[in-house]
Amino acid sequence: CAGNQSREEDSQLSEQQLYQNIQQALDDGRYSRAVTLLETLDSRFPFGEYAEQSQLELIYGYYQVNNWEATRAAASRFIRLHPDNPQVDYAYYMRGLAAWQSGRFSLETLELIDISKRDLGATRDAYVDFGEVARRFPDSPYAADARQRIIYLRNVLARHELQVADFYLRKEAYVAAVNRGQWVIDYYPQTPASRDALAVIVEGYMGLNMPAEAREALAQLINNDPDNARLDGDTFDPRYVGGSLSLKGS
Amino acid sequence: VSFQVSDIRVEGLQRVSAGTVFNALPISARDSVNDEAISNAGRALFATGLFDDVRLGRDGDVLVVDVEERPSIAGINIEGNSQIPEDRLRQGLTDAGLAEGQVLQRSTLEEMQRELERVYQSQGRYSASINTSVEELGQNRVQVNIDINEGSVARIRQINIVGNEDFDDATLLDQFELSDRPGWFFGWFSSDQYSREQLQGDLDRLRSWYLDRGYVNFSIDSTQVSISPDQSSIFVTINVDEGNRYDFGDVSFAGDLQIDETRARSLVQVESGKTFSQSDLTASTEALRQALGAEGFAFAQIDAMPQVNEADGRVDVVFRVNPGRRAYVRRINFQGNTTTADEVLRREITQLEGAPASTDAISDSQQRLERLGFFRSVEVNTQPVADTPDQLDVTYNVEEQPSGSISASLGFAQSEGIIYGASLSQRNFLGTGNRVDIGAQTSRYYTNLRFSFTDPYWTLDGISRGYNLYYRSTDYEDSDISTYSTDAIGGGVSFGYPISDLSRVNFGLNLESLSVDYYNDSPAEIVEFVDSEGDNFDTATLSTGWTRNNLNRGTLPTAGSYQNASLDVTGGDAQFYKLRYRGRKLFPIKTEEWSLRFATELGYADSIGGTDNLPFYENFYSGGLGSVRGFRSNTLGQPTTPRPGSRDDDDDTLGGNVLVEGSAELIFPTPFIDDQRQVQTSFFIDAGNTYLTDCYPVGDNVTSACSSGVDLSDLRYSAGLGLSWLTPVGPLTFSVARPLNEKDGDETQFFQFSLGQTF
Amino acid sequence: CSGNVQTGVQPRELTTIDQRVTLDRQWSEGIGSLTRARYPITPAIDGDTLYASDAAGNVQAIDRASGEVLWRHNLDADISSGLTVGGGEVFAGTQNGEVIAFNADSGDIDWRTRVASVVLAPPQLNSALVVVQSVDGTLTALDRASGEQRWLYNASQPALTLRGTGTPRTIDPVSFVGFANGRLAAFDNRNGQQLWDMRVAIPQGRTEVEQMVDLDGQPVLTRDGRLFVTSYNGRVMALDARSGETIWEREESSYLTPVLAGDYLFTVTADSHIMALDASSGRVIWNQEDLEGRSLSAPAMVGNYLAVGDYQGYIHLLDATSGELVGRAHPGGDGISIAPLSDGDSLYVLTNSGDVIAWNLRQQGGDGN
Amino acid sequence: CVYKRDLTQGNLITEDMVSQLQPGMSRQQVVGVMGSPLLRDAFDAANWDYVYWHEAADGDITEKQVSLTFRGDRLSNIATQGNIEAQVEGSDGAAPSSAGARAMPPPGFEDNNFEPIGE
Repeated sequence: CAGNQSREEDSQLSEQQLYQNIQQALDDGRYSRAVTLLETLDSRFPFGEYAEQSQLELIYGYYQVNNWEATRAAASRFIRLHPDNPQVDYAYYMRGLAAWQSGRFSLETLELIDISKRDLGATRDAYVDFGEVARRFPDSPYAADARQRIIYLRNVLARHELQVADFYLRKEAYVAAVNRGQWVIDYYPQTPASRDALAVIVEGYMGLNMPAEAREALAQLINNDPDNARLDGDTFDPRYVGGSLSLKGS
Repeated sequence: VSFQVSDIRVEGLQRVSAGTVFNALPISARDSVNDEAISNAGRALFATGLFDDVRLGRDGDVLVVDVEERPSIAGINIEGNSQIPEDRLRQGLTDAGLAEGQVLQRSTLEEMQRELERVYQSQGRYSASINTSVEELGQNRVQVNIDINEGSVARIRQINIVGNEDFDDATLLDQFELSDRPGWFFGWFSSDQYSREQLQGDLDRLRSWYLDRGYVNFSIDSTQVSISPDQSSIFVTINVDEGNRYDFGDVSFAGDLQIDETRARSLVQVESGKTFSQSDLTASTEALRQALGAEGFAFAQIDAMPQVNEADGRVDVVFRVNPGRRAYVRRINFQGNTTTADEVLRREITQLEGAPASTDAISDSQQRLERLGFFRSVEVNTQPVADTPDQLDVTYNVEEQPSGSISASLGFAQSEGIIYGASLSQRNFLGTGNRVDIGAQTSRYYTNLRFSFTDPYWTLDGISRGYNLYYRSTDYEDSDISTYSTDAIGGGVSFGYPISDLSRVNFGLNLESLSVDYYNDSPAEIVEFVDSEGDNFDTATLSTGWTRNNLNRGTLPTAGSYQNASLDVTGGDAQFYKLRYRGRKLFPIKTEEWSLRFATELGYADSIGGTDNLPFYENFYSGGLGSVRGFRSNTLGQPTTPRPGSRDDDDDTLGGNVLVEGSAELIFPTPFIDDQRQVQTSFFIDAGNTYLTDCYPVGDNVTSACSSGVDLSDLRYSAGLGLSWLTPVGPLTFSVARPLNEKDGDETQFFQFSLGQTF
Repeated sequence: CSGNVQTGVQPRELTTIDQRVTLDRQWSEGIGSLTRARYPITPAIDGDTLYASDAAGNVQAIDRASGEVLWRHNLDADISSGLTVGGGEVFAGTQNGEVIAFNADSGDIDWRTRVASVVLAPPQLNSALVVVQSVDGTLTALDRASGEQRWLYNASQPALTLRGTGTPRTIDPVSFVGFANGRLAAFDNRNGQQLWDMRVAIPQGRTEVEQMVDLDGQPVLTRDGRLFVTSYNGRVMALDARSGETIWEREESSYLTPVLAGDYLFTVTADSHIMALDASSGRVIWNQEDLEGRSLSAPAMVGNYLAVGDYQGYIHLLDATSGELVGRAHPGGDGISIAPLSDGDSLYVLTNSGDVIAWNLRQQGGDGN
Repeated sequence: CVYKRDLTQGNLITEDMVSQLQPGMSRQQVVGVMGSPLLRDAFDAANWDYVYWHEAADGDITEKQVSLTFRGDRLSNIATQGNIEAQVEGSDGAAPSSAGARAMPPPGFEDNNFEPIGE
C-alpha cells in the first residue's frame, strides 16, 4: 500500500518539463536536487529524447555530490550502453576522476601519510581509466589532464614497489627484492623510480652473490642515472648488503 | 524475391528513439534485400529486447518496419512477503532484469514467479502461492504487482528410519537437526519445520554417523517425503541398508609422498584393528595435506582409498599422494589498509615473496595480522599467476578498525570522578604500527602527564624498543586509597626479544624520583613508614619479563591463552622487588562466539637490603574493574590503623604486598548485535584480595588494626554481567556485579563502568 | 495490506439435522495409541471376531457382538498398516519395513519378511499370495504360507507424494494397483508381469503440491469386470478390468476408496464433498456439500445408509438414495480418519485416539426400511 | 638468543633435477623439470637463472645456482654453482605440524606485549 508519494509531483511532469527543471537545478548548483530529478527522468524515460544526455549529467551530478561509487557506476553504465557515443571519453575520464578522488587521503596533503605506502586499489582504477582516455581519445579535451594524472599515479605505484623492494632487501630476501625492482622496470619504465629500481636489482644480486648479473644491472644504472645516490663514479655502494661493486671485474 | 530499398519507414515507435532502431537494423537505404535479409533484420530488431513484436513489410520499394514496443516498468509493488526480506527480493528481480526503467519481458516475470515458488517450497512452505499482475499505466508503461501468500510451514510429524538394525531410530534421530517434535519452548526453538536442504544435511550426518562406526558399505536406498492432504504435516521415510561393520586393515602409501613414511604414519590416525571411521580418514588426509603444504606443495592432492576385503572383515587403506607441482609465491598484496602502512602488515607475514609457498605460513600470517588488533577482519586468498602454473600471488584483504582511543576532553572513571584533559593512545599511530601514548589528565585525585612510544619492530626480526616519560602527582585526600599523596617523575627504556614463535622476553630500566607526604588524618602505618624511611625516594628499577601468547585476536579474544611473568628489582633510596604473574586461558565452546575464559593475577613484593618494609605506595591493590568487580576500586585489603585523635574513621586500606586474583567468565554472543567482533558480553565470577605478609609498624602507643598473613578464606567473591565495547572513541567497559561474601567494612559498587581503559 | 489467506477449503460448521436414525453405542474398547504419526491401523472382521491392534503391536481379538476381549497378545513388531485376516491368519505391515503373519487364534507370529520399505496399506490376499505396496512405490508379492518373496515391481515415485499408499485389489489371477505417480496398472499374479497400465491423473500446475497425483484409494472391482478408481488432483474413472479401457470418467479429486452399492458409486472428494454417481454412466445423482472441508474419512455402507467420520470425531449417516444427512453421533476421540467398518447392520469405528466403538442403527419412527 | 626464522628464497633445486637437464631441451621441458624460474632477468631473455638461497636460524647459508642459456627455444648451456647436492629445506623448516597438537591457533603476541615501563 505504501506508494512512493515523495516522487508524486515529479512523476506527473512531462519529459520536457523534467529536463528544464534539471538544467535549472544544475545551473543553480543544487546538485543533489538535480541528481534526484535525473534519476526520475532516467527511470521514467529510459529511451526518451534526453536519455543519453541525462545519463551524462547524472555522472556529473554524482561527482559533484562527492558520491564516488555512484559516479563510477553511472559512468560504467553509460560506457556499456553507448560504447560509440561521441561523449564516451567524458564517461571514462569521470570514472577515472572518481577513482582518483576516492584514492586521495585527507591527511595526504599534510605529507603525514604517504599514500604510496597504503592500499592502492583506487589509484590503480584511476590509472587504468585515465590510460583509456589518453590511448583511445588522444585529442579529447580531457586527454591532456588525464596524461598529467597518469604520470602522478604511475610515480605513486612505482614508489610503492620500491618501498616493498627496500623492505625485502632489509629482510635479506634478495630474490623478492630483485623481482620487485624488475616489476618497476617492466611496468613503469619511464618513472624516475625505475632508476632506483636498478639500484635495488644491483643490491639484490650482490646479496645473492651473483656478481655477473649485478654488473649487468650496474651498467644499466650507470648509463641511465650516473649521479644516482648509490653511485660513486662507477662503483656501487649498497645500502644494506656488505661490500661494494665496481663495473670492472674484481 | 529481392528489391532495391529506396527508403525505410519506422512505425509504432512510442518512446524508443528512431536512431536506436536504425543502428540496430542491418539494412540501410539503397541496399537490395531479399526475404532472407528481411527476416535477419526482424531477428536483429527482436534481439534488442525492446520490442514485443517486429513486422517488416514493403510499400512499393519503401521498407516498412512496424514495431510494438515492450512496455517499460514504472514500478514494482511486492505484497505479503515476510520470510524473504524485501531488499533480497528486489535484488533478485533486478538481477533477472525486472527493475524500474527496465523493459518488461513477460517470460522473465513467469520465470521469476516459478523461482519464488521453488524457494518457498524448499523452505517447507508447500501451500505458498504467488500471483503476479501487470497494470497498464498508459504511454506504454506498466505497474508490476507481485502478491505473495507464504502459507504456513508444514511441520514434520514423523521421521521413520527403516532397515536400521544396530542403532535404534532414537539414537540416529539425535544426529539430525530436523526433528519430529515441536520445540520445547513454545515451539520457539522448534526444528520440526521441513526444509529440503536440512534433510540433505541430515542424510549426510546419518551417512557419516555410520561411516565413522565401521559400516563401510552403509547406503541410503531411498527417501520418501509425503504430505498430509491438509498440507500441514510432513512424513519422512528413510530406507537404509546398514551392511556390516569393518575394522581398519593395514595402511599403505602410494604415489610420490615427498615426506618420509615414518612421519607420514605418525600423522595418520588410522591403526589397523581399530574400527573403521570415515572421519579418521578425512583427518588423516588433512594432516598429510598440511604437512605437504608446509613443504611447498601447496597444490598437493591426497585421496584415502578404502579397499574392503570381505574375507577377514577388514578395510585396507591406501593413501594415494599426488604432490602436484611445487608451488612458489610470486607476489604478496594487501587490500583495505587505507591507513596502516604496507610494511606494518608485510613484516608480520612469515611467507616470503620469491619463495616456496607454505600453506601453514600463509594461514599463520593471517592469524598474526588478526592478533595485531588493528583489523576488524582479515581474509586471505591465493590466485594462480597467468601462464606460470606453479606460481601464485597471495592477497590479504583487511578491514581496519579503531585501534586506540582519543578521549580529548572528558573521561569518567568512577574511582576518580571526572577526568579533564586530553589523552591519545594509539596502538597503530598514523598506521605506522608504532604504539604511542600521550596523555595529560587531571581529576579530583591526580594530575598525570605521560608520554610513551614503542616500536614493535625496532629491528626486522621483531626486537622491540620503547621508552616513556611520566610526571604524576596524586592527592588521595578523601579517596578510598588512604590519606597520603605522592609526586613522581620518571622515565625509562625497554627492549623486547622474540624467543620462539609464541613467546617473548623483555628487559627494561626505569629511573624515578618520588616524594611522599601525609596529612594529619593519615593512618599510623604511613606516618611510621615516612618517619623511619624518609619521604623522598630516588630509585632505579631493572625489570625483566617473559610473555607467551597465542590469543586468536588482538582485541576481545575468544580463544587461545596468554601468560606474562615479570620480575622488577628496584635499588636506590628504597630497595624492593616485585614478582608478578598474569595468565588468561580461553576455551571456545560451540562456535567462536561462546567461550569460557579463566584468568588469574598473582603478585608478591618485598623489601630487600636496607629497606624494612615494602613502600606502601608500591603495594598491590584489588577490587573494581579489571580486578574483583562489584567492590569499589582498590578497597580490598587489610584496614589501616587510625592514629589516636585523628578524626578519620572509615577504614581505608593500604593494599598489600601479596595479590591473589582470579576470574571465570562465560562469554556469550551479544543478542541483537550482528558484528560480534566489536562487542563482548559475559557472565563472570571474580575472586581476589590483597594480603600483608607482615603488618606495617604503627609506632608504640597504638595497636595495629591489620592482621598479617595470607588467609585464602578472606578472598572476596562476586558474580555479575560484563560488557566491553570497542567504540571509535575508545574501549568502553560496563559491569554489574553482586558481591557474594561481602564482609562488614567492604565497600561494594553494583554498577561500574569506564571509558578509555581496556582491561 | 493483504491478510494471509489459508489455502485449501475452510471446514463448514455443522447445521442441525432432523435425526431420522440414531446410533446407539453398543460397546467400546481401548486399543492403544496410533502414535503422533496416526498409523492407519484399520481393524479387520472375520466372522464374529474383530481384530484390532495399536502401533506398538498390542493385538486384541474382540467378540463383535458383546465387545468381550477374546485374547490379547503383544507382537514384538510395531504395526504400521491396516490388518487383513484370512484363513485363520492375520497379516499386517510393520514400521521397520516388514510384513508379518500371525495366527488368528493365538497371536503367535508364523512368519515375517523384510520388504523394500514401510507398508501403510493393508496387505491383500488371494489364495496363494500376500500382495503389498510399500511407501517407496514397490509392489511386492509374498507366498502366503511361507512369506517368501515371489515377485516385485517398483514404480517411479515423484519427489513429493500424499501421505498413504494405494491399496492393491488382488484376486487370484490378477492384482490391480494405483501408484503415487498417477498410474493404474494390472499385474499377472503368477510372475508380476504388467498386463496393462494407464494414466489416471496427469500432473499439472507449477508447485510440487499441485503436481501430486496419488492414487491412494483401493480400486473397486465388480464381478462383471468393471473397475472403479479415484485419484488426487485427477479423475474418478470406470474401466474395463480386462483391457483397461475407459468406460467413463469425471474430473474429481479424491484420495479415498469409493464404495459401490448396486448402481450407486459413492466417493468422498478431497474437499470432503460426498457424491453419488451412476455406476454405469458416471452421471452425478446427488452431491452432499454440507460437510465440506471437514477432512472426512472414506465412506462405508451400513444398511441403506452411508457412514463417514470427520476431523472433529463426528460420525455422519447419509441416506444413500438422497444424500440427505439423517444421523449423527459424536464419540470425539481426537477425530476419525480411518474408514468405519460395517457388517451390514452395525458399525465399528476406530478413533484417532485408539478406541474401537461399536454402534447399532435404530430407526426413528416407522419410515425407511 | 633472538629467535630467527629460517629464510628461503628462490626455486628448490635438487641434484636429480639438475641431472635430468641436457642441452637441446625446450624451455617447456626445462620448466617441467625445474619448475618456472622465480628470478626474472628481463635484461637477457636468453638466460634463465635458477637460484636457491637458504639461511638457517643459526646463520649458516646454503646456496645453489643453475644458470641456463638458450639459443632460441633450445637449451644450449648449463652452468651450476654452489653445492647442488645439499639437502633442500622446504619453507621455514618449522617443527613438523602434527595435526592433532595444534589445537590453539599459531603464534603472535597480544597488545604487542611490551609494557611501557611505569604504567
